[in-house]
Amino acid sequence: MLREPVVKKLINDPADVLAESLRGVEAAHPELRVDHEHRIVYRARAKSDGKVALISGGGSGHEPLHGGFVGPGMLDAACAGEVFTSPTPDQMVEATTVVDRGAGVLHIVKNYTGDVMNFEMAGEMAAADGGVDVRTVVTRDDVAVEDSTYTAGRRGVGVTVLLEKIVGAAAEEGQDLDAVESLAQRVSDGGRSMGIALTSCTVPSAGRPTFDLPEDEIEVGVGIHGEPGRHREALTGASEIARQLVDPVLADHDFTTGPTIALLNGMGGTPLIELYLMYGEVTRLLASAGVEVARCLVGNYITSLDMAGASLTLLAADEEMVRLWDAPVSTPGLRWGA
Amino acid sequence: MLREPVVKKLINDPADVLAESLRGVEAAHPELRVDHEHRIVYRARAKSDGKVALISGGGSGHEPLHGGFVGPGMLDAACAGEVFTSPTPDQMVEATTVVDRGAGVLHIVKNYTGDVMNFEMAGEMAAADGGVDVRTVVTRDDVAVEDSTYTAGRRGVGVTVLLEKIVGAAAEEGQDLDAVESLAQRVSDGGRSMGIALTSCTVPSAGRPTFDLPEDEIEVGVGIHGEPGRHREALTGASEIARQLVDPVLADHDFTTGPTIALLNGMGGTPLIELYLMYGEVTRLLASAGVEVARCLVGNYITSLDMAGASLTLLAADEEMVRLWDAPVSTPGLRWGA
Amino acid sequence: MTQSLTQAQLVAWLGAFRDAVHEHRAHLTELDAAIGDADHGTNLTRGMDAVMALVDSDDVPDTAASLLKAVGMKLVSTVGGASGPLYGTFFLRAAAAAGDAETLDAEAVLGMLRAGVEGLASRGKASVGDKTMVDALAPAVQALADAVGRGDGLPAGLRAAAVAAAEGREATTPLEARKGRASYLGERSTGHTDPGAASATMLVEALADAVA
Amino acid sequence: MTQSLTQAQLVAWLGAFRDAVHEHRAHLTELDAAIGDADHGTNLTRGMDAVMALVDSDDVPDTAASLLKAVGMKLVSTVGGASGPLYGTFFLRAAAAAGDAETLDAEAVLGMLRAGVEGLASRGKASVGDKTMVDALAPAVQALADAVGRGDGLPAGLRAAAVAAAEGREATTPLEARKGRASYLGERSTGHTDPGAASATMLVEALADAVA
Ligand SMILES: Nc1ncnc2c1ncn2[C@@H]1O[C@H](COP(=O)(O)OP(=O)(O)O)[C@@H](O)[C@H]1O
Ligand SMILES: Nc1ncnc2c1ncn2[C@@H]1O[C@H](COP(=O)(O)OP(=O)(O)O)[C@@H](O)[C@H]1O
Ligand SMILES: [Mg+2]
Ligand SMILES: [Mg+2]
Ligand SMILES: [Mg+2]
Ligand SMILES: [Mg+2]
Repeated sequence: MLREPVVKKLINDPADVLAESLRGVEAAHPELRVDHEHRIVYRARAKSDGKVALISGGGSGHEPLHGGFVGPGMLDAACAGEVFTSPTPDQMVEATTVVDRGAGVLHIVKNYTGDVMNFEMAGEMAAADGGVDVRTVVTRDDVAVEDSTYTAGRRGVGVTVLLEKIVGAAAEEGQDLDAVESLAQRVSDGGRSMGIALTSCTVPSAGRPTFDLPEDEIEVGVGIHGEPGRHREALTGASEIARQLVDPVLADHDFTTGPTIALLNGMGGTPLIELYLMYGEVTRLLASAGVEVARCLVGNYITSLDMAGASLTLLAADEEMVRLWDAPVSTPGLRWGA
Repeated sequence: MLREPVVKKLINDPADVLAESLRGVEAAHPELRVDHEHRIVYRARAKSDGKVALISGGGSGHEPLHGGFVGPGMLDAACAGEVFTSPTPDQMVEATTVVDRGAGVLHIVKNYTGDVMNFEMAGEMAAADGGVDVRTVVTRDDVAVEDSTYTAGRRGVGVTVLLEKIVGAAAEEGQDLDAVESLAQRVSDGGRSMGIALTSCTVPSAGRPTFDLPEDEIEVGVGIHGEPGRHREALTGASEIARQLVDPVLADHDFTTGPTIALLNGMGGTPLIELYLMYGEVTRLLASAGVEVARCLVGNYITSLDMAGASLTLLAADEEMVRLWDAPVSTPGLRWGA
Repeated sequence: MTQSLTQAQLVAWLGAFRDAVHEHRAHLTELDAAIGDADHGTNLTRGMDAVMALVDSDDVPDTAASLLKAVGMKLVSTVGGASGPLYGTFFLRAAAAAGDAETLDAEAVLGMLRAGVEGLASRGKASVGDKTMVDALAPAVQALADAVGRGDGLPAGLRAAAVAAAEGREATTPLEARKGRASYLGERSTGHTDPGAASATMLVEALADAVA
Repeated sequence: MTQSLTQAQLVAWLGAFRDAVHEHRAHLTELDAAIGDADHGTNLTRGMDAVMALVDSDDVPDTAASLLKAVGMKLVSTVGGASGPLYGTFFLRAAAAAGDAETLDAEAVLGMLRAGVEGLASRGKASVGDKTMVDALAPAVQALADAVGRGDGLPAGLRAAAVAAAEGREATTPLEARKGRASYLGERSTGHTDPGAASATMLVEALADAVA
């Protein structure tokens, strides 16, 4: 059975990618429960009553984000949209109703027009139905995008992972909705990211790379949807590329006043050996800039399908955030202490 | 600073990839200790006296294997060779001496001529020095390769990950060298794997893809070194490709007599959304063949740099292996219960 | 001219829009690949297929308002991304404006479209010149309003609206985007036509065709 | 003809092999890409660079045996992969065969090379026809033995050995590999020259050049 048109991916019909991938998630993770109709990933064992619940969601193609971060110490549910397409309000309303344990629900939204509008409509619908107290935090950490009140503002990228972990721990230990919301906002405010791409990615339904990039050029300032970056530059060595990640992040925020949590993230098509090499370069630059990395992650956590590239996220943390970072977490994508 | 020749990777000089990547490993993982001279990754806190130690090693480019599997419940040390090149005997001798806690050392070797000969020489050298009781297990699970006494035999691939986990748990709980060795052999004997590739990988020092593959063809029966497979076939849908993985594995061994541990492994360049989709297809086929998957892993565990593709490993386990599988493990690449 | 929009024409509008989206699916996705994330054609195809499954079913709503509302809900729940809430809001607001009007004369159609476009623009916080679908839709409403003011009647008014939409779409090409994904590209967004403006033009053209 | 191999010629041999490996590095890697893992040129370059750093240093061992042993150890500890232990064993066994002979006449050189090749073959459990470096090395030793038997002298004998090695290398092309990585390819390994046979031929040619 040949496929038409040919897309070189481990898929069947491009229209079925999400639905079929969720079948695999269900098969691989008995600790999760998948609602296939609404495309929601839940914990198999819901949180106990009286605890704040966390929901995130967004387009697919960023795995393990978000479904891979559902579990004790992190999310209660994740709504999966089509590849690179925000999920819809009805999914969020359904998830909100299901996970609420009477203590309210925090929606974690990456700042993309689609995500924001869909979560907004969900919030309106949930409020109209009454009952659940829903708060929203919108991450906007991508320093590649100039911020302005006239534009869509910065994209939400890597800090979302750190936020889901830290705030998830706070909710798990029983902090109330106000505390959870304000912590989430503080984490969001303290995060900055920058990404580069060596290649485009290929959206299954589009069938070919979103952009073409000459062999000797990289895209600087990319997000996580295969969109081109702010500009192209000549391909250089990793030490120079590390500078292109570190400099704009440090220029945008002061990371020398307390502990920093770092994420050196792969875009999906970059092997770990390169990510570690990059992390070595990054830490050298951070050390000479007086940034003390208290905790870090190196790996593929918020990806852009098969794109080759990397992003750096720094979070200006405090002792409380570091403590919550260290708290047990047990999800397919992040697991420790449990 | 432009690079010459241009290789589109996050690296500096291709000759320095391994050394620089180990710097990043050291920076990212305070729970590990890196001997840069010998290119060995150790646990920062050595095992207690009287326990059997486990060493593995091989060419780099397969991360997280092996360095990412060093830690409580799994390996004591990993010797890193250059990309796709076995490490050298002096590395193994050094690691063996360092990790021995008086109870002997198990060498875990993937069946490749280079790995086998280098570990063999290391064994000879260690024996000549006297002192450490060294045993060796050689994994040879790749059913793509015809087995014969006249040839190099089957390659060792995915089962190595499962073996390091299961046997690591046995060593951790204090089983002696004989028990550890015979368990390792049983795990090795019970594992079967099959891999396919959608693309080649690019070895940094070679600078271009090891092989060319038309847009509508896949390599069937690949190993983990970017070598071409046994043959090429037309690109089909994931359900058909799943069959190409499952059928030869089931044809080679009976997996219906006890619990099975499954690994659906990505080759490094395949995004998680595709791996989960493939796993969904694989479990469907396994279920209809009467195979009961007791435990599974889906993700990039034994990779081939940036190759796009996947491999399936099944291990005919027993209750003891499943128990040891569930035991705590705390490494960068696998972590649970701890 | 006192023509009014029939329920059959509404249905024909939706069908014509679905057909246009199908026909130009690859083109819409290509426009989106250049300055977005390569899914606009896919998103609208999914949404309009779902809409037509509803419209072609036995229990298709039989008033303009209920039909438009059902369409809006369906788009909101199947499209996702930016265009889902935007087109969804357009139809939901249009439905509200249609109310329980028995016949949709030119004035009513104008009121309906204006409400839809205003709702969409406020949902997206977008103004003309931001390089979005609003750049095609707002001039279309204005052209229809002018035509209605002149008493031109619905077919001519909608034809004028379609022409204005196409002009608005073309006008997005040189702009630097201020809203949506394309805004992340900064200057690099110039020189590309906005995919949403392209699909919005098809929406207006489909309506003009349906009442022609 | 009673010529014998001097220490300077040994050093020249190693230098010539290093140069050949450098010159043909890309070619060796290309051969390895076709039926292996694309690193043979890189592996030998790394190894021979390390060897020459040792040879060019102040404390270069001053007997044949100690020099060859140091070379073997260096290759074992820097090359890795299959070729590291194989070439390493070749030099270690050659060193042992050289023993404390004061002069290396043709007989001694033959004994040295034969011991080296036998050691290599037994390390790799390889026989002629398996499509490995043994396919070049074994005929080379045989040719040298024949020449020595005829009393041809070292330069002519090594030239004959080099020719035989090159023939052996060419003969690997049609073979299906039974050892090493290429064996995983089964039938697909046919039609490609074995990279190790190619580098082994360079090794013999370098020796012939050094005593010419
Ligand atoms: N804030 C906004 N206001 C109005 N229209 C917008 C806004 N953001 C995006 N759009 C429109 O949506 C189109 C993109 O839709 P689509 O590709 O389906 O969604 P996404 O951008 O989420 O992938 C853009 O071309 C633009 O016309
Ligand atoms: N068992 C063996 N016996 C003899 N020579 C071998 C054997 N296995 C491999 N070789 C030789 O080694 C060469 C490959 O060397 P190299 O590429 O450096 O190592 P690797 O295969 O580990 O990448 C082959 O071309 C072949 O000539
Ligand atoms: Mg989208
Ligand atoms: Mg190799
Ligand atoms: Mg889009
Ligand atoms: Mg090789």
